[in-house]
Amino acid sequence: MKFAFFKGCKIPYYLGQYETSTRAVLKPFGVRLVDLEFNCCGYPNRDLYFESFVLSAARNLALAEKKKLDIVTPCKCCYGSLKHAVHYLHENEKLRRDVNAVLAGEGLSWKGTIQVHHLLTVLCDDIGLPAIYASIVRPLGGLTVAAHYGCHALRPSNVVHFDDPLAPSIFEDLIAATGAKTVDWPRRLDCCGNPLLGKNNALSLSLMRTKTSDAAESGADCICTACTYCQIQFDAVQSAETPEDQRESMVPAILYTQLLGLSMGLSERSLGISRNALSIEKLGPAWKLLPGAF
Amino acid sequence: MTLPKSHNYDPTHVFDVMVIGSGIAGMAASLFAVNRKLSTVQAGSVGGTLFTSGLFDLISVYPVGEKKLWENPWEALDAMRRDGSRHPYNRISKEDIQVSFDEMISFLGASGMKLRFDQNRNLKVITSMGTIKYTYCVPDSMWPGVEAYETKAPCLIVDFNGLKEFSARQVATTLREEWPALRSLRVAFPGMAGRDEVFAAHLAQALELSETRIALARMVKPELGDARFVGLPAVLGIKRTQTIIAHLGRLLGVPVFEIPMMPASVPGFRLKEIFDSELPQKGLLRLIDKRVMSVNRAENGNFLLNIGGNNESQVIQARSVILATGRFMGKGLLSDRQGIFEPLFNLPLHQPDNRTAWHHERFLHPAGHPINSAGVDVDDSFRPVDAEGRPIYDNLFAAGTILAHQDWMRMKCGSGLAIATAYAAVTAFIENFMKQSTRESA
Amino acid sequence: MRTQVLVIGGGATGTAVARDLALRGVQCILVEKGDLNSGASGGNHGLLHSGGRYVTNDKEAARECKLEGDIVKRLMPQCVEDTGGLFVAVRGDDEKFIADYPSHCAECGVPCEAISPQEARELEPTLSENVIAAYRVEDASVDPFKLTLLNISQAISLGSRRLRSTKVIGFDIHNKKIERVLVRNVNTGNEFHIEVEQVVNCAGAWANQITGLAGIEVPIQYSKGTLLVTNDRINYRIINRLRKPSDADILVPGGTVSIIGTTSTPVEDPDDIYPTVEEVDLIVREGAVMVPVLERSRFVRAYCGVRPLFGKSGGSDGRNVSRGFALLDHSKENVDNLTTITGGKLTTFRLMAEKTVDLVCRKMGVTAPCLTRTEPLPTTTGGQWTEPGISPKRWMRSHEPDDIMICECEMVTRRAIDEIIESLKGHNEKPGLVDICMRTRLGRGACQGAFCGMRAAAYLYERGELTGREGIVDIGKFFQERWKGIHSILWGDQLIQAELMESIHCGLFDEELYTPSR
Amino acid sequence: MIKTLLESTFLFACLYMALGICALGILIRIARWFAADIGPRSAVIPVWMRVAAATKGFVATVFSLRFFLFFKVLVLDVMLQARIIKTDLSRWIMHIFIFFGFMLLLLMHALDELVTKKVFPEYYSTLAPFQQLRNVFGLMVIVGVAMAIYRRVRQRGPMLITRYADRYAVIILAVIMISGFLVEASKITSESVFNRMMKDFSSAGGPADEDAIKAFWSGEYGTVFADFKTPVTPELIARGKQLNDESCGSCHAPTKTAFISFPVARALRPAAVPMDRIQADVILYYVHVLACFAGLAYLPFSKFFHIITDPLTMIVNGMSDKKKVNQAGAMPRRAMELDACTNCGTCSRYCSVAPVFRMTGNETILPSHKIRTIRSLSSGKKTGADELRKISEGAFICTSCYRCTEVCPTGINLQDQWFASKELLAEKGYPLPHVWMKQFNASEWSDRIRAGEATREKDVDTIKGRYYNLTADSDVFAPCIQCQTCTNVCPVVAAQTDRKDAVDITPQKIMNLLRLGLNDLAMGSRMVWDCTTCYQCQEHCPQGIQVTDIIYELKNKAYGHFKNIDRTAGNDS
Repeated sequence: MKFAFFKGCKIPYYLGQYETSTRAVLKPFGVRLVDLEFNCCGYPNRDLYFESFVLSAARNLALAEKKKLDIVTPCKCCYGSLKHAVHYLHENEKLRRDVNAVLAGEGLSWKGTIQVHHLLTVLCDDIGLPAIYASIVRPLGGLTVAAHYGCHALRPSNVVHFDDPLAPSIFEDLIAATGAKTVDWPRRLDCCGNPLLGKNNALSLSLMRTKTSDAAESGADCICTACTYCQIQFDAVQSAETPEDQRESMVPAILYTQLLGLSMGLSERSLGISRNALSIEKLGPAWKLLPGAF
Repeated sequence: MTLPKSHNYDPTHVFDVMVIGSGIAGMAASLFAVNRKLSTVQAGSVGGTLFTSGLFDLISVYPVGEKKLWENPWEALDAMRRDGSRHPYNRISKEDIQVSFDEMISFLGASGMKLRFDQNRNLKVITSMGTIKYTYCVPDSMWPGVEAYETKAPCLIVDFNGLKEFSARQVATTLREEWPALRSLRVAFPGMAGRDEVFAAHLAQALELSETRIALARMVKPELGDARFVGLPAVLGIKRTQTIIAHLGRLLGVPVFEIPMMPASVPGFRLKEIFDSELPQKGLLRLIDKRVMSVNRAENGNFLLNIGGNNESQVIQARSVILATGRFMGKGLLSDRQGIFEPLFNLPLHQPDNRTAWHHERFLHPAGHPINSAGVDVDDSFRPVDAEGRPIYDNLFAAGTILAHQDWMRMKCGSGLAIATAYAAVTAFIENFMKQSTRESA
Repeated sequence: MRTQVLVIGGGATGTAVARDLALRGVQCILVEKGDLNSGASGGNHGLLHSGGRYVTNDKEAARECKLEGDIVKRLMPQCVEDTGGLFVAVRGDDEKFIADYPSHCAECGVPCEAISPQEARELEPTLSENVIAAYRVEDASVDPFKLTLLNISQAISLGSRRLRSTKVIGFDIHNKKIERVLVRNVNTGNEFHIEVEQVVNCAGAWANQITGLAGIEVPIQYSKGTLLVTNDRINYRIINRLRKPSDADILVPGGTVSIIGTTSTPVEDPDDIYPTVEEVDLIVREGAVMVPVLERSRFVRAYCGVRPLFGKSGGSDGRNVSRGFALLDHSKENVDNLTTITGGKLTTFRLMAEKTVDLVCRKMGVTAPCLTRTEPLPTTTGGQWTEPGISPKRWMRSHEPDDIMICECEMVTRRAIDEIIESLKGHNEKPGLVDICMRTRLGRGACQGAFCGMRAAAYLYERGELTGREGIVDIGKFFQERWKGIHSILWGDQLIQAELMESIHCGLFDEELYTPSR
Repeated sequence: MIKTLLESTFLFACLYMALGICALGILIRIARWFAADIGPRSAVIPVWMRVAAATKGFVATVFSLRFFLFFKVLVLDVMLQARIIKTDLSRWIMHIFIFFGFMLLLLMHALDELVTKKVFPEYYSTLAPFQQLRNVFGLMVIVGVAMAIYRRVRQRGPMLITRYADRYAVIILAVIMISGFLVEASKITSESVFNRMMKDFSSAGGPADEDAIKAFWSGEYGTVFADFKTPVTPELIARGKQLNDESCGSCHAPTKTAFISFPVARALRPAAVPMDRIQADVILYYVHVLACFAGLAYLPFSKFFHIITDPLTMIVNGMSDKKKVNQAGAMPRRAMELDACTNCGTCSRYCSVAPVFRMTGNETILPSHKIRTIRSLSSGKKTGADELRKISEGAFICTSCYRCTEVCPTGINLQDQWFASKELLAEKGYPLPHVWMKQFNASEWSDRIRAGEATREKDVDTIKGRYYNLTADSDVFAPCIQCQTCTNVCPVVAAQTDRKDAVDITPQKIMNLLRLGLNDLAMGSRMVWDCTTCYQCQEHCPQGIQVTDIIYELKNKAYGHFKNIDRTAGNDS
């Protein structure tokens, strides 16, 4: 299996562990990730300029098309954005024509010949749950995880085609493979708040805190994410923005690739565990109880 | 280690049943099908269950024009049968109706929504309008309200600043004559004190957290007085209702109950959550209907559901379809100035001759509006039929409110109709196909 | 109870007569058997004619419209949206009529400017591609509810009174003079007398019933006109069909909606009229010829009014009878102090009032001049909430923390309802949902009351305006008032809306079981 | 008579003058690093603290393990320019040619007395291999410059910026190089130079020998004699070669080894005699040396300054952590970086949001252009509101991906520059659109539309919606049945915040505002600008209304309408 690896803007500098852990986890399954000179997925620009958003995404799609590679991205915003662009380019012929006219300046064009995948779909569908189950050497029994779905991969379902938008199960299925328990929590499908960070911090943090309180009340040891922005929100932002007297109530976040990597017996170093802002030790007793804990 | 199902499906698989629609009828049909080990796929939108009040009606008014209320729903069914009504209930035995209800009730009970009913008696529930509604069974969360009304015990109804659809004072004032011990209280919902408006689902979400419940109880408790029950608008959580009811009851020292209100209805959200999350675990494949492009029929009679969008298009094959798309709100029936039609299969419909005859000039006309009894005519196997009464397809069934000759809003039979006809459709399919194919293979 | 002048009828004319009298220092009581504008004044397009409509057939009316229209625009601008108008002809329309139009306008002094079909379509993108000719005129839209409310408000502020739900049931006539008028409160059934000097009959389509009480027959024909309201505004200017007046040939934008109409069907009885499905279909079909989008627009309401047409005619649809007004001094019929004003049209309502009051004052020996020709109409609170979009605009600008939106579609707020309730209570009237609906936009949007009816009822209970089971009865009345306007337009989205409404109020609340069968 | 540099007082004076100007220039520029306020005004720190921070940083680094990074940076980044090869091989070749060619010329030729002589005691400028090497280095520079010019001409576009100072610098460099070769060529052809050498070095006795050498030099070494009449025979040449080997060979390699100058000399042959007569070699020498001095003096004021700033920047940034910025030290560093930027445009080529520039045409989106705007913002020059709005748009479209910083051949911490400029712009009243949108409430925005301040639809193609126009199409929002599901599933409406942070209206009210034709009230509403775009509303709408897409479009339209409105009336921009 070979994919063009779409990292997005944030991973290289803010969440390097997502890249290293993704590579580490995919390698044993024989998945090759190819780096192309991608640009921004377009999402941040959609608020201001629809056309720019589509062009940004279309350029990435066209680059991958040129290499005849499907795209895989570990970020749900990037996924949603690329899928939206695909949707619009299919739907609106005038848009397609105009975008291709700009792309032609670089010798590129969008034809719609490749697919965009999210990392979780690749794991669940392309690699397959049986192979993942087979790769587990250290099941994480005793750990209770709240799966955070992230909005942009899930909705709108007629555009993103990810999973059932109202009752998705892919993430819980994948977490179950690691041996960890999942909880059904009321705010499972809600927004992490990151899209509003820097725009309305109070609101952004309120959304985040509602989710962490809910996860805690549901008995989760940690929140598991599979999105760059969600992880940044629950990890770096939660760590930086939680007042001193409330730090006890923080709920750490872990990337799915890190969780899977640990259960696959990969080294903490390759998974970048120590680069998470909220130390994994905060997982508390549950973590210590893991077989072969460190 | 057993492998959980993949969220992906095998495109070559031929499903036994394809349920189209995601209201109560669609959900019930899916439930009955998966419970019978039929491989089932369901296509439906969000709507449907979201608009349900949480009450499960069987029947309480018949005949509609006389506004005759029945204490015992089964007797109403008998009366209807005696009159030779064409109501779909008359195509199902009372036993089957009973069985279908039991199966639904046990499923919901196992999924965290206990339903309470009194075998041969309709329950009386107070609504946010201050009316008393007859219904067959209610969720656990509304049960103390039934008891409270019956005993007319001292009761405090609480509402919240900014929840504009619910006035405790309205309920209490309207019912004062028959229930003098009813009082009302308004409080600011914890954490939302500064809001102009609050919304039911948001209150429900907030109550999922124990801190909110503690804060709420702290405000209500001093005002309890002699109240032996506390009634609240139906906002007591979506996922953890039982915990919330129990917790609030403990904190207040008296039973707490919910009063059904208009959409967006939290009990509807609750029901949707259960169906959405539990049915797939029983093996149901669910598709959101935004992905369903069209339905065709293969040469061998199987139905082909085209799903997808953009560049990807997949076909799902099923041996039968249960059409449970509902009426106008569910888009099971569409209408224009010329008439009403069924968009998926273009089924012939029983309908008034012209639009003048659709509605009365009075909204609350006792006879109910003729358009509401229009719909799909079926045979005893719940297969849509043509003008001559012959089934249009031997493997197409219809269930729920799309059926003709019923006015669920006036007869108060929506849920019962949905559940019983879904049951009948699934069993008819098994009768006609599974046994037949078993015979064939034997 | 006694008064100098008793004005019968609370439509545009009646309230204008009351105001005109008040401004001349004459005190009056206005009695209305229903609510203000419950007759033709509330059942019309809300169109302030430039005169362009009448230049071909009724030149006098055209000139009147031009003059009066200008006065209304100048003195009552708060009730007018000066949209301008277009007359357009589509392929197949009478070529001669089109060609003669500008010269007819010129004859009547009605400004009119020919523009190309292309330009017309740029101004009004929803116009049909089949438009072959177009003229710009000075039509405007007017809010008849606001007009009436503000007129009566000023009369009241100058010492007059109004009595709603008060029906005139008899005259005591002595010496060719009505001395006392017997009235009945239709809600309570109470009957009482009002001593009068003069009686002005502004009962419009019901004028005949009033004069009948004095044994006088007025030749009036009734013509029912049906109109449809769209869910959102689809045109900027008033669009008239450039042809001989016929069905569904005027599309008037009013605030946030557009109104297409009208029909003209002779009826025997001005009471108990409903828009029919046939009329609705006719309007949609005909309107779509001019503005094709109407074919698939969502309509939120159909309503009708009865035009009182004075005189007898041989025509079938009453369109040939003059739309001019009739001022009848019944002295000839041996009742000296009874004056009837009927016929006419909304645009000339002020003029009708002026002429009437001139006559009445002459009879009374009052010499004060008419001031409505020169004095601007003042704005008052309570008379402002009928303007579409006013409530959201104010609410968005600033609002008290608890000023919640009761009606979401038209965004009517608690404050608006409070003001209406206060003003109704100021007249010792019990506020109900129907009254609030008429004075605000409550329930006039897409949901037609399904949601806001419940919210408003809850709020009235909160305020203590309703007790016991009154709410259930009141909401039933309110729905019926709304239903009158929607039952003939229920298809597509609006049928879905109606189903939702019934599923809530009958399916869940069982309200039909609480309403006594009629 | 030609005098070498050390012998000419004039040139010496010139040298000192150039050195003086250069030193002064460098000092001024360095002083400016500490004086310039680059970044948010709120973070302005007294100059002495900046100096202290820089010194402290320097000392701390020197006495820490990080110091070893110094060598890594020096060798890899400064010498081998590893940062350039990462992104662009041809640019690296060009740069290496210029850099090494020039440096080696500087060391081995210009400073031969100081450097080459010390290293190679047998050095003599006309000896092999020094003669070849000089030509090799010269060629490298010329090829490099040619590549640079070619690239500049080929890669047109706003990403590359050339200032006048840069042009002059290139011209000076070209003059130095060309005059250098011409000096050498004119010397080769010069009879007088030959004669001087003969006088100084030849042991040859008679005119016959002189003729022989002349014949040999004329034939093989390219010297042009004005009146050399002796018939040239092979014997004569052989004799000349012998004599040459004896007396000249020890300090003069064959001129052919100057493989550039020699062909040039050949080409100059027809003009050689007159040139010699006017002592062209001396003139050219002066041109050459003076050009060098000019270059030296001009160095701090041109692109050449990067010879100094780039290594410094690479070393400073290479040795410190780019994410942890010390604010006191940041300002001088940022100022230095501005000097270090060579406008090579690499950052813009890799800019993640470059496609936005392609669509909108706002060049301030591109990093290379942003550096320029930062320069002009920090210069204290008054910037107009229109310009600031444009700059602000460019600044906030940046996704802070650090890619420009990663690829910058000079190792400038560009991302930090952007962070600082975003803060500065926010201070000036030009923050992120989501923030300035809230400077007014929805009603105030709508007033401004009504007052005609907003951009009119017909003026901006994008406002009208070139591809979609959901907010103006009643088919899209009219199906709303007021069920409030959208509002009930909206996490933003649900969020527990203070009243001032709470949203003003709900998604359902947006649909109603659209239906009421009050789009201008919807556009500036907080609900629209605080939407997390989670699509819950759209997914749940029973009527299939594209609620979130409508909100997106409202944002687009609001931005299009409002972006040119002056929001800072009264503020000092």
